[in-house]
Amino acid sequence: MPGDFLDRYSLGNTVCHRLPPTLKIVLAAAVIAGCALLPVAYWPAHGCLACLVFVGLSLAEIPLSYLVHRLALFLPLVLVTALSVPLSRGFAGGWEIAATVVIRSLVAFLAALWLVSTTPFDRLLAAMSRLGMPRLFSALLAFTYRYIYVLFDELARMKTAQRARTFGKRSAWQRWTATTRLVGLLLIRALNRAVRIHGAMVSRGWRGDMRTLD
Amino acid sequence: MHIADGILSNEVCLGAGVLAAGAIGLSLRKLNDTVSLRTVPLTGMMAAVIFAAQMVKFPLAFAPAYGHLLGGVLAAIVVGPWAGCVAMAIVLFLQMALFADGGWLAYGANALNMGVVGSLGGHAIYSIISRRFAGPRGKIAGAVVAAWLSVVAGSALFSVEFALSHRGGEFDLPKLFAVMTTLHSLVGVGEALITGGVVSYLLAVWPDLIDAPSRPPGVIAGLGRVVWTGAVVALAVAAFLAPFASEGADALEQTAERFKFDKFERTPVALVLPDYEVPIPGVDVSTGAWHKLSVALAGVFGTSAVLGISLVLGRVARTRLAARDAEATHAG
Amino acid sequence: MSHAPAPILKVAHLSYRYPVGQIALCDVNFVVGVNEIVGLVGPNGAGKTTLLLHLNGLLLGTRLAPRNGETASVGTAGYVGAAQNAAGADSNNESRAPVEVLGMPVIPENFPEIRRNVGVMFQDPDDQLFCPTVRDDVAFGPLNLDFPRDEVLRRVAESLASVGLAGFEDRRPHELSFGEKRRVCLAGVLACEPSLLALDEPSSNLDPRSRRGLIEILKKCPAAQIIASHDLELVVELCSRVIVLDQGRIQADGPTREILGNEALMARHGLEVPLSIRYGLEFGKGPR
Amino acid sequence: MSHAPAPILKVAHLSYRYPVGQIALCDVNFVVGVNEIVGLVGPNGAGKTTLLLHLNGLLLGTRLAPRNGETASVGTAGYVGAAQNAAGADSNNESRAPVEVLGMPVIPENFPEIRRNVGVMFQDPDDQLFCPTVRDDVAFGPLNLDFPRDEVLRRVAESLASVGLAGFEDRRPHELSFGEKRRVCLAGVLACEPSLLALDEPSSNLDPRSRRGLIEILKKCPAAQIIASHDLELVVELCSRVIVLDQGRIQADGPTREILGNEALMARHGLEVPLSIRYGLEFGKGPR
Ligand SMILES: Nc1ncnc2c1ncn2[C@@H]1O[C@H](COP(=O)(O)OP(=O)(O)OP(=O)(O)O)[C@@H](O)[C@H]1O
Ligand SMILES: Nc1ncnc2c1ncn2[C@@H]1O[C@H](COP(=O)(O)OP(=O)(O)OP(=O)(O)O)[C@@H](O)[C@H]1O
Ligand SMILES: [Mg+2]
Ligand SMILES: [Mg+2]
Repeated sequence: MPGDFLDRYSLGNTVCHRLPPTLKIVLAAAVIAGCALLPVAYWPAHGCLACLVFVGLSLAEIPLSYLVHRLALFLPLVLVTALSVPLSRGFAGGWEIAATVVIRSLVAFLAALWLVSTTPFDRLLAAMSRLGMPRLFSALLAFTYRYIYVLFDELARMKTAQRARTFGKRSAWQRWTATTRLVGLLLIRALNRAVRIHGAMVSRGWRGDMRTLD
Repeated sequence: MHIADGILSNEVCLGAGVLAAGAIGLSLRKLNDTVSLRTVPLTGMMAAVIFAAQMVKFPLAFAPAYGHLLGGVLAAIVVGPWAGCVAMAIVLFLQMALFADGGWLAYGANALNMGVVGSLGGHAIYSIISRRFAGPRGKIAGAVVAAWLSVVAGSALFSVEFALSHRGGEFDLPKLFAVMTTLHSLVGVGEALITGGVVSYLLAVWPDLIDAPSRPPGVIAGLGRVVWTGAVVALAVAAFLAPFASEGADALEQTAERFKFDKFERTPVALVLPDYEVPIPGVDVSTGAWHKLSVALAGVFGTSAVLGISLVLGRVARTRLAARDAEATHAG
Repeated sequence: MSHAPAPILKVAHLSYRYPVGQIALCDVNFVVGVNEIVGLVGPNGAGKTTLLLHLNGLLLGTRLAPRNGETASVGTAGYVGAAQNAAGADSNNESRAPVEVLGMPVIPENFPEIRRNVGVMFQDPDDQLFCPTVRDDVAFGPLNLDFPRDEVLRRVAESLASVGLAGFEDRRPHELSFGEKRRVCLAGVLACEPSLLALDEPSSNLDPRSRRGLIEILKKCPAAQIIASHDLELVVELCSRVIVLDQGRIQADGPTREILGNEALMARHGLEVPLSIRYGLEFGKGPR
Repeated sequence: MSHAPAPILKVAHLSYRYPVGQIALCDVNFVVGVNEIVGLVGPNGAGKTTLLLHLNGLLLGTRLAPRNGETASVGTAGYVGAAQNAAGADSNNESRAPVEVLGMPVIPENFPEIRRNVGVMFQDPDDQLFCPTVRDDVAFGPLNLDFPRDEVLRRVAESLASVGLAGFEDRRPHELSFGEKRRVCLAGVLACEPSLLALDEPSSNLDPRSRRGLIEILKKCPAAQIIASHDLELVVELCSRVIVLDQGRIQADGPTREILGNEALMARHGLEVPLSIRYGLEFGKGPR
């Protein structure tokens, strides 16, 4: 599967893409933490951080349509949560708190998005393990990331095969058992594959510790 | 269910982060200690399965909506609680890093609510029930109950976190608890059915997959009964007493006062959280019988969540032994 | 099939692009008649699997009107009605489905009827065997067609017998050997009694005997067949006609021995002249 | 390999039974010498994959002492030392490992040394490409062998070049075509510079051109090789010697053309005389 559906824009070649991953992680973390630590309704600082993030995103040449798509999934959740504050205070107060919650969430979200959209996932992991993420954890992350593509492929093929032999409308119960089988089958096949992968790893001298080139 | 940044306060994020890091770190250690190297690819693959399976939409038979698997309990049943916990932590990390699903600061809270509770707590409940009723029926029942409780316990935990984050006098903890857990007791039905369905499929097609780590029965039988009885009693007490306690003087409020910890002041709040606003249409859970019911439920879930987590600690040694039994046979 | 002259399958100007990916099919045109067995060959990534998925609407491609010059070199079969002239055909074409089975366009309304008539067998049998027992799996299709219980059981027994697996009803799929799994898949497809069989790499990973058994089963099968395969010897044995697909386009379409024996054509599309034809030709010319 | 006369691989009385399953290998005996390329053929479920997994200790079989009569018909190669007489051999045999690589018994203590010397390539490339980039994947073996960074990078570049994929270092495995994945797997195995290469179905699902490329790479590879395959034409092209495995037992072991040309033997074990040999033989005898 030509898989760019996960970190779609991470392979670009802009200023942001060329920055060292470690620096980008530190930058993004600083923005997220800074935003969280700012007191409520300290607008100039909030504004600065928001501007910073937008500049970063535009330097990285991430299409606006993509951002809008992402935000459309993210914003409703945050907006409703934020609105519950003024609502609970009877429309009198709490607007500042609400706005702060929205801005905090937004800036953190966009900063995180900037980070993953400018750094291929494997580089991100390498940098994170340099910054102290446990080796085993980052190795597992890389492993999982790799096999997500394989499993999506497998899942798609199994779904197709199932659809090919179902005709017309099915009851909810039938669809439900069919879906259960799909997940069960995926699980079985994935676990069998894990055993084979283990064999392949051990065959190439693996003794349990994760080594990388850097 | 993923919490974005900015929803919880920094202290709560930190606290949850420390707790989650502890649980995940412990699980990673357990993973590293296991006799077989095979657990590493198994864990990674389990995470990939959960990630992929979450994309599969389940038609919910009784509602015109779709549900999807969360997977903590399923992962723990198939690969064991430690590997399941790590797998869930990985899934949540990937969702955060790739989809920006859940904030970076709130990762600890997310991992705690969905990963740790689901896999460690869920597995404890599953193994109690499945050991109680032998055969596939016990396993399916265990999976169903554990999956349901894991969702509800996760939501209970979230409401605690949320309340702790907003201690500025905005919250009515019991009511928040009631709303959250009632809604999630519905969401949990989906999770329970899906987990139960997948487990029963696995048992039909490949029984050895779940049966494999058979434990020596004698050692655990006695302990299991004690724990089981204790759990039932605790749940019953919680279910019956909680509504009365909350109707009179609020139990939590009293506790808070007694400990000079009066930050949970009662003010009427209609907290509406996006994920959780749909269910019981037309029912106001803040009054009458519904209120009692929901508070009773809240009591049950709170109790079982705590029970589940504490049980895990008791199971450490046994699981280690069982894992060793099962894996010592493989070379590698 | 009382309307004998109508072809079983008609693919006209079919194009398809995966949501994330390049164009996988581009202006594909061909017709399959009753009783024909057509081979579909081409390198990895040519679009063979993608094409098969269109035959019963698992994928829905678009109908591209041919542009001047571009498609002239692609051998389009002569089925485009004479009434469709240049300009008129354009607008007319685009509104019609690019694939037609038994005269029905492949559109969602016709799916039940079309999927009953087109059986697809996929490459990996493990993708296809999702039921707990062999019986359940073979019965899956007929049950979905709402046949009565007796009829379903009859079909299960019959199609299992026709692939040589009578008595395997209660086995569980993961206990079967690879060749047996393949044959159960085929039984599951045959149980729906399709008029067109689409097979994706039917011989991959099979040992020579199972492969031979499969060839015999397919030879006996009355349905029209489209067989996508890298196993050119199998194509030579089964198919009277071959379509060469590369980069999503039909590069050649004609009698098997002519096409597969064309060394230059084969080399251009990542293929090799099969030994049977190479030697067969040399025999025809005398030794060496 | 200064001790030239010692064989690279020695399998003696190897038997294996899966925990849940029948006996997969039963009293298997053979030797592979330096530079030999041996084909391993047999029907589905014969035990080929199981046998390959024993070569570097992924499975640990037991050593069964031969019983009278039973193994007489199985062609055991003549390597069982003359010193091992009937009774003495029994107890002696059972204590020794059934597989020896470069004179080392395959037991857990020797695993690191043995896995450095035996490279295994599995059937599905997705099982083997578990790292995020091609470079990481090819470097995985050398890194685990504790080579310094420079040496690792040199080996990565060299083995990628030898499979014709120089410049693919930064590609991600899921972006590769099937044939490229196969070749990256091979590069990962070659980077450890093994003395013995065990390949499981190297040509399955490859298009003819990629298959040809793989054959050329394997022909150039200096290591001894064991190739399990259903693709008998590939076996004919690459291997000088063939072992026929069926029901977990060695049924024949000898020169390729002799074994694969034996029609009765082939038919008995679910195989077919490959066309190249069939026609080759007929050429030898004159036309037809
Ligand atoms: N799910 C998918 N998403 C995106 N692109 C895809 C998908 N499946 C296939 N492709 C692409 O479409 C093209 C045709 O693929 P297809 O699987 O039809 O080839 P094929 O001829 O069946 O190859 P093979 O012989 O290897 O099976 C390829 O370039 C492939 O990368
Ligand atoms: N994990 C397993 N558990 C139990 N039995 C197994 C397992 N793997 C293989 N077997 C059985 O062992 C026997 C030998 O299988 P093996 O995979 O070695 O055959 P093979 O010669 O490689 O076949 P193929 O040509 O299909 O790859 C078969 O009967 C098979 O069913
Ligand atoms: Mg294909
Ligand atoms: Mg095999």
